[in-house]
Amino acid sequence: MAERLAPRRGEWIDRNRPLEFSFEGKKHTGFAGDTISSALWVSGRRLLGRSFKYHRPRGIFSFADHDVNVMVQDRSLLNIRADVTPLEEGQKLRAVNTVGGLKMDLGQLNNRLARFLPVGFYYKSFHKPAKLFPYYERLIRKAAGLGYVTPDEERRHWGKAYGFADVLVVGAGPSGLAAAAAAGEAGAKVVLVDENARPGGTLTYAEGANGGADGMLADLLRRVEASPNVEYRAETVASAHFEEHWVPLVHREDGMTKMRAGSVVVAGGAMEQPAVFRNNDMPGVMLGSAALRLIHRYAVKPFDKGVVLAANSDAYGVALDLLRAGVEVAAVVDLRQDGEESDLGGAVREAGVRVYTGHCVYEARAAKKGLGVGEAIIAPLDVQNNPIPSRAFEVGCDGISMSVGWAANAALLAQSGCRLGYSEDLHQFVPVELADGIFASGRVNGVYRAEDKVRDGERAGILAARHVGEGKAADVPAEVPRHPGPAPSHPYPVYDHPKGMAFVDLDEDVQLKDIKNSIQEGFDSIALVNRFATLGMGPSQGKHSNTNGIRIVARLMTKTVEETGTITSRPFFHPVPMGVLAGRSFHPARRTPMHRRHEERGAVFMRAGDWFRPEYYATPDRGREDAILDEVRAVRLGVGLIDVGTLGKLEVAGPNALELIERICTGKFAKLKVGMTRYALMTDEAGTITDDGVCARLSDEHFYLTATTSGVDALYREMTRWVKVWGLDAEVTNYSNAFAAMNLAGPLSREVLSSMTDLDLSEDAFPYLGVREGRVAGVPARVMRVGFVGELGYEVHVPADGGLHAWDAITEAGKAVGIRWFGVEAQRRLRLEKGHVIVGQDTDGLTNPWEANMGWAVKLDKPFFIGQRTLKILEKRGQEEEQRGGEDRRLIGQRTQDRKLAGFALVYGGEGPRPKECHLAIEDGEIIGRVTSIAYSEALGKVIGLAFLPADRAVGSCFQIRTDGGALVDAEVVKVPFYDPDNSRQKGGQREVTYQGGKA
Amino acid sequence: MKILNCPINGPRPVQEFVFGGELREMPDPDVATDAEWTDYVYNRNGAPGLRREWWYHLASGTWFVAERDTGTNDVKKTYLYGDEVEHG
Amino acid sequence: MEGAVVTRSPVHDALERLDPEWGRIGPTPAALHFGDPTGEDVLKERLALCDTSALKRLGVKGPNAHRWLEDQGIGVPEPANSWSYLPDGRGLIARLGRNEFLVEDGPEGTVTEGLGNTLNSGARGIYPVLRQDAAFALTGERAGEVMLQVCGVDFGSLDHEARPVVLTRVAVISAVVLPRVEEGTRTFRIWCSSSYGMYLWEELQEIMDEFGGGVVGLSALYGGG
Amino acid sequence: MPYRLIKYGLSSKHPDKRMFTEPSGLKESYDAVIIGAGGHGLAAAYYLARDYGITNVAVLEKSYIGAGGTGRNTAIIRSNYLTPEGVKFYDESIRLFKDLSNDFDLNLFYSERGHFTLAHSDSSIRTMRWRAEVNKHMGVDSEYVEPEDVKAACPPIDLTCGGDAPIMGALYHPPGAIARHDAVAWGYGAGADERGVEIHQGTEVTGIDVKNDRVVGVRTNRGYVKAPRVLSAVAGWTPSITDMIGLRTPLTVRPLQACVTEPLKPFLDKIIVSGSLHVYVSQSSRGELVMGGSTDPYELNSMRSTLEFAEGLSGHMLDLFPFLSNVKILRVWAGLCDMTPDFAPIMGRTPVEGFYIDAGWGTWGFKATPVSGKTMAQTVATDREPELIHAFRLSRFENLVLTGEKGAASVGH
Repeated sequence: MAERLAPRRGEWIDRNRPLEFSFEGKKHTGFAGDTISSALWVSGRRLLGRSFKYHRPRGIFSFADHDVNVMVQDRSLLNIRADVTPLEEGQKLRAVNTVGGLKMDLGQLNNRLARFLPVGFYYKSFHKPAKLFPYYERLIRKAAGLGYVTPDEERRHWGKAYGFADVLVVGAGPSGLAAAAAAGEAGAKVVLVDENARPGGTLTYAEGANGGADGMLADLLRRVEASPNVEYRAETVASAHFEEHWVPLVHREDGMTKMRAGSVVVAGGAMEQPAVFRNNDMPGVMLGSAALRLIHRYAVKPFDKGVVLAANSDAYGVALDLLRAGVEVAAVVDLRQDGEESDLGGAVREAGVRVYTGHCVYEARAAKKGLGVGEAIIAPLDVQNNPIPSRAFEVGCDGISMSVGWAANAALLAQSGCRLGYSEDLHQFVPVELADGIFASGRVNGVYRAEDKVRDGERAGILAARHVGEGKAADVPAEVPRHPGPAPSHPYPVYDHPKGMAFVDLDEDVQLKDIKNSIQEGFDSIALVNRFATLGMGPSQGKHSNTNGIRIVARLMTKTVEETGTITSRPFFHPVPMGVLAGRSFHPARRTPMHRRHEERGAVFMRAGDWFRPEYYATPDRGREDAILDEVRAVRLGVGLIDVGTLGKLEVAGPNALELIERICTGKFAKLKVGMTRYALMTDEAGTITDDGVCARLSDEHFYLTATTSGVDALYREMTRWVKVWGLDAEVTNYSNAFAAMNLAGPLSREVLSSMTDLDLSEDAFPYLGVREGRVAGVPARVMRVGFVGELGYEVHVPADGGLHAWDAITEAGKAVGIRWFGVEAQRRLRLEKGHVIVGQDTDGLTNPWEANMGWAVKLDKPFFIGQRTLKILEKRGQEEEQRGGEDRRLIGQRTQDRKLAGFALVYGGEGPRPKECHLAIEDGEIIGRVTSIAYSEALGKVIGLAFLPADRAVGSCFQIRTDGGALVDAEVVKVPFYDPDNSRQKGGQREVTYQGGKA
Repeated sequence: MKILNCPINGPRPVQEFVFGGELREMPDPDVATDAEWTDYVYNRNGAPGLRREWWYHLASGTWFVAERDTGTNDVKKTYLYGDEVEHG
Repeated sequence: MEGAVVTRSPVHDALERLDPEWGRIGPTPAALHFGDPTGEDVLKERLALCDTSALKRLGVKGPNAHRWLEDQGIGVPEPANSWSYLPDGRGLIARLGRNEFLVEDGPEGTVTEGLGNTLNSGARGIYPVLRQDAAFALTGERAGEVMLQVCGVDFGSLDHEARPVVLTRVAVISAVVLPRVEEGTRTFRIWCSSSYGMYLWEELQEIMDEFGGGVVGLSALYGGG
Repeated sequence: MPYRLIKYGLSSKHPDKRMFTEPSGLKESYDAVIIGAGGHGLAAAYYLARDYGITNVAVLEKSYIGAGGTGRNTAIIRSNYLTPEGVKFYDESIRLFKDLSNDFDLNLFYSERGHFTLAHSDSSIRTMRWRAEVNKHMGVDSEYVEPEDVKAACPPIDLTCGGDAPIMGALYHPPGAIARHDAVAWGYGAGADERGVEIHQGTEVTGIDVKNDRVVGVRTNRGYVKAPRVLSAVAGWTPSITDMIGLRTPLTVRPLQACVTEPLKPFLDKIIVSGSLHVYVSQSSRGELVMGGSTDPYELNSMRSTLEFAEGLSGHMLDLFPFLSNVKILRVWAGLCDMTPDFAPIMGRTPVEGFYIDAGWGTWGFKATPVSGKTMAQTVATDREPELIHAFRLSRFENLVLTGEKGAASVGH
């Protein structure tokens, strides 16, 4: 049973703060400062997780979030990476992805069956016979996944801030600290981040390797603290590099800072890489750096008796640190024929440790009882680096540490567009061409000795500061040569075994033989192996597997590593929670000045873009349909008031104002008199209807143009762009927000309005389609007589801040005559009775004006308007087709070239299925059209609507509409407007209404 | 995040802008053949390369021209329509 | 039945819920104080949000707007997107882009009224712009942090001597931001479309609560009241 | 346990032979050259060889098999389109998809999950019903459903979407499926390879030779090959190819980004799409959530990814599934979409004799892989377009007869 080592200088744990937690139901204690894994390891737990595919037993491996052997769940918190997640009081932890618990995991059956589940096996099976696949699939889906989600969990909100720095330094190891200090001293505003709880990097654990290093660390920290320009952020991950030095900095608790840096120093160091041999994934087999972190940061003994697999000096540092920690080092097994020549090598030998040079660990074997290492099988290597199993021997141990090489932590470099090359001296990728404003230092740059790293950091820091124009004075230290002497990395620490289980990627249980087989099947490039064998696809994104994977592919393809290439490094470096990325996720909402009144009156709102609009006003005793009919009736028989403030409203003024409108709208406006309005229709260059509204002429050079709620922003943008292109002297202003607007409609509207305005509302003074400027309820107003709903009506536009006042005043004045507020739905029905088209509902993405029966609004004989040229072509083709006698005019859905919007009424008496908008018109089993609007009209006592139908359908002809459930109902084409055909009512005539009442 | 340099408002994140498509000369509708006109209406230059594009700064309502390489997303320069003065 | 006209701030309802001490600027009710004025002064130094929508505003644009303003005796800020104080030292004039101007009076200012009377739409190259903004002030040491939560502009890097005006996005909607120091207090003046006023007010208030700020009245900002 | 797996267990050596033969040199001439070894190109090669016996074919790929859209899409398959032409076409694709695993003897994991397209506004409700009606008319299983039905089929979903844009209804399409996208390309590739088609990876087309409006050959970084027939099946890279012969098209190119989360235990059975929230999501058989959004807001021919995408997508995902706050996004990537004005593809012959185009695949190319392969093979073999793709001819733009898949401008993948 392992226990804590004696207190040591610089340890990260607080022995005065013990924490209770449980793992797989068993209680344990650790200290504040522990990670979950260190606390479990010190408690003697060795089996900490199960692998994804074979459910093999797993323990601490990289202990740096470069593998996901130890992924746990704490209630609703899932996929916690235990190696690097702080221990907390009361955590209730379970390993993810086990069937019936970690120890007895039934999933380990897959391990026994491993030989039956080779690379890509799921592509090769389960599909025959086809009818069985769904059954297999259910099993496979059940087996998938790691942690589980808890759907009743509430959304967690993180803040999210923008951040700005001259220089961002990623990594607070020796070179990062030096870079930050140097840049700061040069006068640059520096942000320094490191994903670890404390700064120092290798200086906080590799004691043997850099003897007396903590003196160096102390100095560097002093310098950084001394510089007011440097802000250091611990436990913060630089998660990616996006365009223009845009780097999300992610903190588990504080959320994300979207950092924009002038320049970036990447000092992320290197990630230690494993050796590949049989059972190299067994609990107790770990990277040398993992063992060191356990010892120095957490005072945890990694194992009692260990074998050190070596291919560089670091290994000997590990051996010495192990000895100091009281670990018996059974052997150092050095892959290199001539072993370690440095003093470290000597020191290890002096300590009486048996060193085997030119040997490898050929296999790890489990202890008799238990799932951890029991012995290492050691085999000599021939000169080609191949093991000689016949001469293998075994050494008893409960741990194997691997120090065979490193991979540059170059994700950010790659994402920023730096070119990386494989150094055959160092056997690692190093930057060969840096992107603009990006600098690399330390091990990522191939610089390994502590003092060299500091010098390299100084250099990068000063260059980074200069890039943003700081510290011109400071002289740049000379280039620091890449690591001299024997390479820190072995070129090919990969040892095959006939029985397999030599793992390259632990996340995905990818074995050496899987890569061989992929290539045998023709997936003979790193990209295809990556996809077929899922190499590097797992949660740690190849941090511990890509390097060996590429080497293996290169070897098998007899190419160099350089030729073989790399696996694209994609965001994110460590995965980021969706809640952190989402941050506050703003949801903008637009309200009219009358919004509060609508709420008070029980309006049921509907969204139109960001706008809230009352669909109708709910009344306690009436349902939706009745409430809407009441509103419609009020407008037809009395007076109603609707908030139309969301309408688009554009001010067009200047000498060329008229010219601009003529070119944007399809109609003619030159003869439009001051004080009058005219319908305005807009098309795009393809002749498709894009928007419509009313154009009011306030003076010769001053127009007020309304547009649809959803269309106005685009229309405004286009108009301002054309003003530039055409060089017109006109100003367009978007007043959609500045003006509140309401439509007072109904036979009694004049009576209501007259009581509160200085305008003369008499028919001659203010005729139909007139526009006047005056005061309404004391508020300066633009009033237009429009006929959209087909009654006498006044659209009143007032400055937004006076909107509520005017609304209240009109409502008050209307009380006497029973004024009623009406919503969008009632308005839709009122205009439908008039056969008016709603752009976007009765038109689609391809509708031209003729199809929408709006040919009358299109003037092809005027000089120009957007879309005119295309419409001329269409007109010409139409005539040609006419002459061809219109054969080949079969209507296909809505892709017809000669469809037209037609009014129709249902002919059924009494009850029956009611067609809905977008139900189809059917004839001889073919689609001949589509309903675009439909509603019950109380005025007419009928269900009426608009539909796209073949152009030749005459009034009185019948067709059928297929309703929900497939029943066909009969409809008859009728003339529009359905109601008040000669529009006398909106023109102020007092024609009697025939109001049918009753219901369909 | 991509930065665009608005000639009036200076460098801003690309979300402050609306993309207005390639800057294209409208053929004279009275002279152009039907084929030339429909080519103008529908056909585009989709291949990567340096292009003059319309961009619109939402908050200020500023239209301007950006010379952007659609292969690399590098913006060579930006200027107001009709004035080719460089703005970075 | 023409009662006295009452115009309202876009966030009038939100202010009302906090039961302020009301005053008036012209026809517009303005919240002068929320509770104890000294408390507001403390908030204002730390972090506070103030509705300034009630202040009188006038907009004018066009190629000749610049000259016209000078003819009216208004010192016009020269560079595009900059601002300066009105002669009374309380109000301000902001140049939006090159040819558009936003004039805003202090609580008791009369400049906009004077201009409004002489501004007629007929004049060549001068176009009045109806301003109907939601206008807020965000003040205090932590105001900068709040802005970093909602806006991608690096205000820290701007030269405040040059009196910059920034047309940008705040909480993903378009807005005009004027960063300045008022009597030693860090302040961001923000103008956005009135229809978004309530939305932006609520977003800013929510974030301010996290940062320990609060709402203050117009008097806290301008004194008096 | 399936026989195939037992075979693995019992054989000492890995029993599978190469799916793709060893790379060789280019021949001097081919009966047909297909540019692009993505799903579409390889499918066309497969059907050319299988159905028309045309095997002297080279597929030229500048990168590796399936490197483009094939390996980058989110593998959603559906046929609930808006136009009858679209519905017929994609429905045929689904029919073919279902047999592929057997044709190839390769498990594509074709998995019918059921596909919901959510409506958050009355206008999108109209579009959903419109699609449903056209689909049903064409015999495609597709129905407009109410929010309760969405909840019943997908209990974890938040119908209120955080209160902001409530779900008001949806289009339900039971046949909506997902599949292993890489395997589709591999299957077609292996099948074509088996029949003698040559697949040349790392072979970039640098020019196309045309003599009196007729294709005669193709220049590549590995030399010149004669070919009387050339099919361009390179989706997002099409404009560069068409420029080589001066062919004008309406195509513009935008990146479409996608991402996956860490593997989770299965909780999401259905494919959920929301046009207005710019989200589509399904859970793979590995347990990852595979998610995408809408194309980037401006044209770009590079596959960089952006933080804005991940931020926006996450926000919208949490509107639908608030409990996913702690779920981590593992990987973000991008593909290139060649967009058309009417959201329908461009397929068939061109003014240049012998040059055939298969493009305009925007965000909807993967689901069309089999049917585009089949119809383009027929077009190349017979120099005539099958009726199924008449609506997709390039000439429709000049003729002002668009196909209107965009409808009232609604998005979906």
